[in-house]
Amino acid sequence: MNTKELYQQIILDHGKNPRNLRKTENFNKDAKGYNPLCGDKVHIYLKLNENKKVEDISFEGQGCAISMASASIMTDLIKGKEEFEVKEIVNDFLDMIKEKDKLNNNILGEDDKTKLMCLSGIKQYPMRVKCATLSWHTLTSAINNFKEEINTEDN
Amino acid sequence: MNTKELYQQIILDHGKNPRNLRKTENFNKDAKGYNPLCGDKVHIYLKLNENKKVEDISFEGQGCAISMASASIMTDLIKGKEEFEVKEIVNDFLDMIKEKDKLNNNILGEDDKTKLMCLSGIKQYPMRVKCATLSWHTLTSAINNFKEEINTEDN
Amino acid sequence: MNISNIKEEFPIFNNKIQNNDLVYLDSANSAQKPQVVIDRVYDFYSKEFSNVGRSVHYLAVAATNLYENTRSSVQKYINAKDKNEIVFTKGATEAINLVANTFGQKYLNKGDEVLITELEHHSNYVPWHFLRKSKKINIEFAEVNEDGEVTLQSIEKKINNKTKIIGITHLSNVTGAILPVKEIVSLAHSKGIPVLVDGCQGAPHLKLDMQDLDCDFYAISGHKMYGPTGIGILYAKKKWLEDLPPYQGGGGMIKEVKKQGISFGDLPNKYEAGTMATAQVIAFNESIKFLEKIGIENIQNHEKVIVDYAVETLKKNNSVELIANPKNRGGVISFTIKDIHPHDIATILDEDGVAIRAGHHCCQILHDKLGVPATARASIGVYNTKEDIDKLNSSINKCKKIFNL
Amino acid sequence: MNISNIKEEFPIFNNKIQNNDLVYLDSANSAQKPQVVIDRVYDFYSKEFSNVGRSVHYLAVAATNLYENTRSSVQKYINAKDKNEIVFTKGATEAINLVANTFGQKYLNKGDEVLITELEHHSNYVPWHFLRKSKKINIEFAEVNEDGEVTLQSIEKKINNKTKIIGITHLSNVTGAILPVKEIVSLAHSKGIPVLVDGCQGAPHLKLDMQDLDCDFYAISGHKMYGPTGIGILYAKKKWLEDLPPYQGGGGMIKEVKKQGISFGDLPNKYEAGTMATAQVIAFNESIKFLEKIGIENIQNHEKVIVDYAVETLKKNNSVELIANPKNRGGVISFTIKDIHPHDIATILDEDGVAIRAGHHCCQILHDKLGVPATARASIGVYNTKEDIDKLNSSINKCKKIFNL
Ligand SMILES: Cc1ncc(COP(=O)(O)O)c(C=O)c1O
Ligand SMILES: Cc1ncc(COP(=O)(O)O)c(C=O)c1O
Repeated sequence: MNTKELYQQIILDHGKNPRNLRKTENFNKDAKGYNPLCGDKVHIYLKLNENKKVEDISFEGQGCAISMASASIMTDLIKGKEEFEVKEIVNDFLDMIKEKDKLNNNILGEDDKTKLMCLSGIKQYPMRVKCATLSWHTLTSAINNFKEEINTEDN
Repeated sequence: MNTKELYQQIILDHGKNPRNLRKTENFNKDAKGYNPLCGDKVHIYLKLNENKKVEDISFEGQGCAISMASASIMTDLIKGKEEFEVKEIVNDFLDMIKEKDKLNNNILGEDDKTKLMCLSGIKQYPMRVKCATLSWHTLTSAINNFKEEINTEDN
Repeated sequence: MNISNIKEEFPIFNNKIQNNDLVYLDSANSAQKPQVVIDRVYDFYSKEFSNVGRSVHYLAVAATNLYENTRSSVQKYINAKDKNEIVFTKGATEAINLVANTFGQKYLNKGDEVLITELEHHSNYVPWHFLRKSKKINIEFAEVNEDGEVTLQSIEKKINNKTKIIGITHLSNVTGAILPVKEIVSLAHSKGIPVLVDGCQGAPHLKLDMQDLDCDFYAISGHKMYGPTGIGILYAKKKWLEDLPPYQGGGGMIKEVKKQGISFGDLPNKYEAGTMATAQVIAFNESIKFLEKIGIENIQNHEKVIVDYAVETLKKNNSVELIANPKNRGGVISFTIKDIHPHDIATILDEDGVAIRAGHHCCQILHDKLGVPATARASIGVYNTKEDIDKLNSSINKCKKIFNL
Repeated sequence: MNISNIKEEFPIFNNKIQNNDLVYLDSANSAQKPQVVIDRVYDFYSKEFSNVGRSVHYLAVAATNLYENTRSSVQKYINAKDKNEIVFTKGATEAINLVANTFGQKYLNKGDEVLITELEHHSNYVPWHFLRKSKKINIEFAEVNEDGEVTLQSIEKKINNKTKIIGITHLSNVTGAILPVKEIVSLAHSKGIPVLVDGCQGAPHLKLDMQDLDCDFYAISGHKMYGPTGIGILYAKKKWLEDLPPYQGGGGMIKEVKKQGISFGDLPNKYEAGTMATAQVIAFNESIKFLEKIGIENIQNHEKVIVDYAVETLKKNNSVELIANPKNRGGVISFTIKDIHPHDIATILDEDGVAIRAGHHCCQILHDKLGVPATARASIGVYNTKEDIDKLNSSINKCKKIFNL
């Protein structure tokens, strides 16, 4: 693995032209994530319908190619999934980034899995793993309704 | 120089039975000295008469053999001297302990100088030099009326 | 690793000190360093040096991992529940200042009491003293008994409903007494009072189990644990580290910084402002590994043999007076000799290569109580032997001879 | 010592880092260590180790002398008036916290203003921030101009009769701007306001003369001056050190300790509580000697050549945007590349052994002003060469290629 392989075309593409980089109208779940080390920021917006299905998902934020691509690919895959499926996908992705060779969920199709596996190279760059996982952790917060707002006031 | 030579009989004698270890009645100058490192304490009392002659000098305190002997010998030599002579002797002693081979003042006789030179061995024990000089510095304070009391109150 | 020839692991003993073999009996002051620790510092600077946590280049990543590895090792060694309960400081003194300052800010108010003991080192008194002025609190002292111990009862007697925190030493650096910390913590907790333990002398010599002791704070000095100078450890329960305000401000401990305000980082960063003692923290891992390799039980057994032998030897030496007689004693023995001041003893012993400490050992309150301004202290490390004690004793005899006793 | 082959004095450059020669351009973060410094630490631990100032045995006396020798060397190096104006801390961050805390305690009250600049590192902002809460003071920020400088006028504009202290960096760790410290101090003093200078980036690269600068406080980071980690220096005028209250409490900094109260030691002990970073202080003397041996003029000339070459090279590289253009610049160059995030740049450069830093460099206020969350930063040390800059540039070109620019 070298950086040429890490920054493959799909990452650069999603990094430069992120999908779903906007704010969902009438979102009913959201959360903010922040990486103080590098300043990456993300704000995830979700609209779950009455059947707990993701009707829309979007994000706002700024960050490196890895973090933007990760948020972009994630939002693409999550759209239309049921809440319980979302949780499974998130866990599977985080496990994969942490230690597993591949994705094990039965929810995503092979194409989607291949897309996600593009991010697996980041494992070899430990200081950058957070770039890839930030939006995923933030999605979990949004789903669980942990609105951990960054407090810039005195404390 | 070894410790057997450092702790020669005269030091042990003055250390064990210090002369002038008492408090001068009607003293008109005094000062306290303290070495926080080892806990040595000394309080010097002086009685200068109208001609600025040392009518009496004494001390109270506790400390190691070196510091007790130094105070004892010092008080013995200082008694009866004029104030300006005292200052000269003190400076000469401190210079000797710091860097000189011998005492240069013309006030003390050879016998007294020999007695004082017993303390010169301390030069080779840098951490102990303060033991030998504490009472001398305190004498200077007393003469100059710097009543630097140790403040044990909050500050 | 065999403890009987452990001296070989410490290069300092390979050299003569003023033509003598070094008889180092000043480990309570600071311990000597094993070769593995010294080498680790050397190698880190020579081949791997980088600041931690701030850059993404290879050396920085590697250093950050090494740094965090030490945190994990310490966690394991002291059986803390969470890695983030380990805060690196510059020393135990800073660790205690951190607690006094932040706990004081948040929880101490006029009239409140801090309970410490007459055995405390100045490091576990002066930081609380600062709050006397700024917060108008009072400091109470649990009494030491004739044997140089502070008992559970002595603590209990001083607890009242104004007591807000208790600070106790684990092992006295003057009397050698090991305090019943677990019992004191349990008593204090039953009254809702947190306990800080000054573990400077405990950590190098006793088996540590934070979850069992259940104390709220435990301060450790790296250099007394055969580690580099410039590093200490504060163990604190997570709830406290989350609850208390930060101590020092600077890089690394913040979350977001705006002109109007600042939010602070999560653990462990919150309490580690600025560039830390990177090389020292990394090398300290070797100290921990070294202690683990020997085994704390072996260390305790060995040190007990030596200290018992020392007590027995010095008791037999007339004119030597031991200043305490604790039932549960660590490797610290303080003594006086009638008619020889401790500083004179230390100077004469030093001539034979016997390094002890003389003075008040940063425990003036205790010395006031004992009625002596200074004592001589021999303290034991993992490398000491019975021969060291014999040499101590014969040098003491030389003192007596010089002083015509 | 010839500066052109000074790399040889630094063992880190003898080893390949991931099969590459190391191109270390992260010295503003932390500098590499010369062999003499590394050896000094090793030898001290191996042959001479003891705690300082507390025992009277041979090793302790020797260590105390070595420790105090560093104080004298630092005094001479920075031309302080008095040896006791040098306080050893664990780092520059602690040095600034010490000043903010003690000055704040004594002199800051509700409504008072502390004036810092938009260039300040978090270490020179967060400690003052703490006083916003405890003392209800305000913090004002002197503005940075388009070239990344803070001018005398910009400071003057923010001074008013509520301004009680001014804190400025000597050399910005992001824009590289060298501030007109002497002029600022003179202006401030004319209004009776003391000045603290964050000298972290100034000390390793500029000629220091405290008596000429006339600042009240100057904070230095040992590890950025080719010294060990875990040591910093606070220079402060004697009148301040005598006047301000102590910072941390513990052994060594007291005069007399009673149950009712405590009196504090004289300088330099008052601000050095607990066991200090003995080995690091002692080894730091070698850093000073090393810098003296090369000569600060030679260092400044050499670094100027390298930084000018770097600016020129990067200016010619299109798509690279330098984020500042100070007239008086030290060896720090921050830049961005349109469409490549600094962290991606740093990762790709690292593959070639080129170590830079990416992020906000602990200067979020400045990055907010610049309107970018992060920048890439190359910073220069005494060992850098034009070849290092060429390698930086070619790695940047590789980034551009990977990102199809
Ligand atoms: C300008 C400036 N100030 C303060 C600091 C903090 O120094 P340290 O981390 O050594 O405490 C740094 C370095 O990170 C710096 O560059
Ligand atoms: C019981 C005790 N507490 C605190 C300290 C202070 O530790 P340090 O000097 O490492 O900060 C010491 C050592 O001097 C000690 O023996």
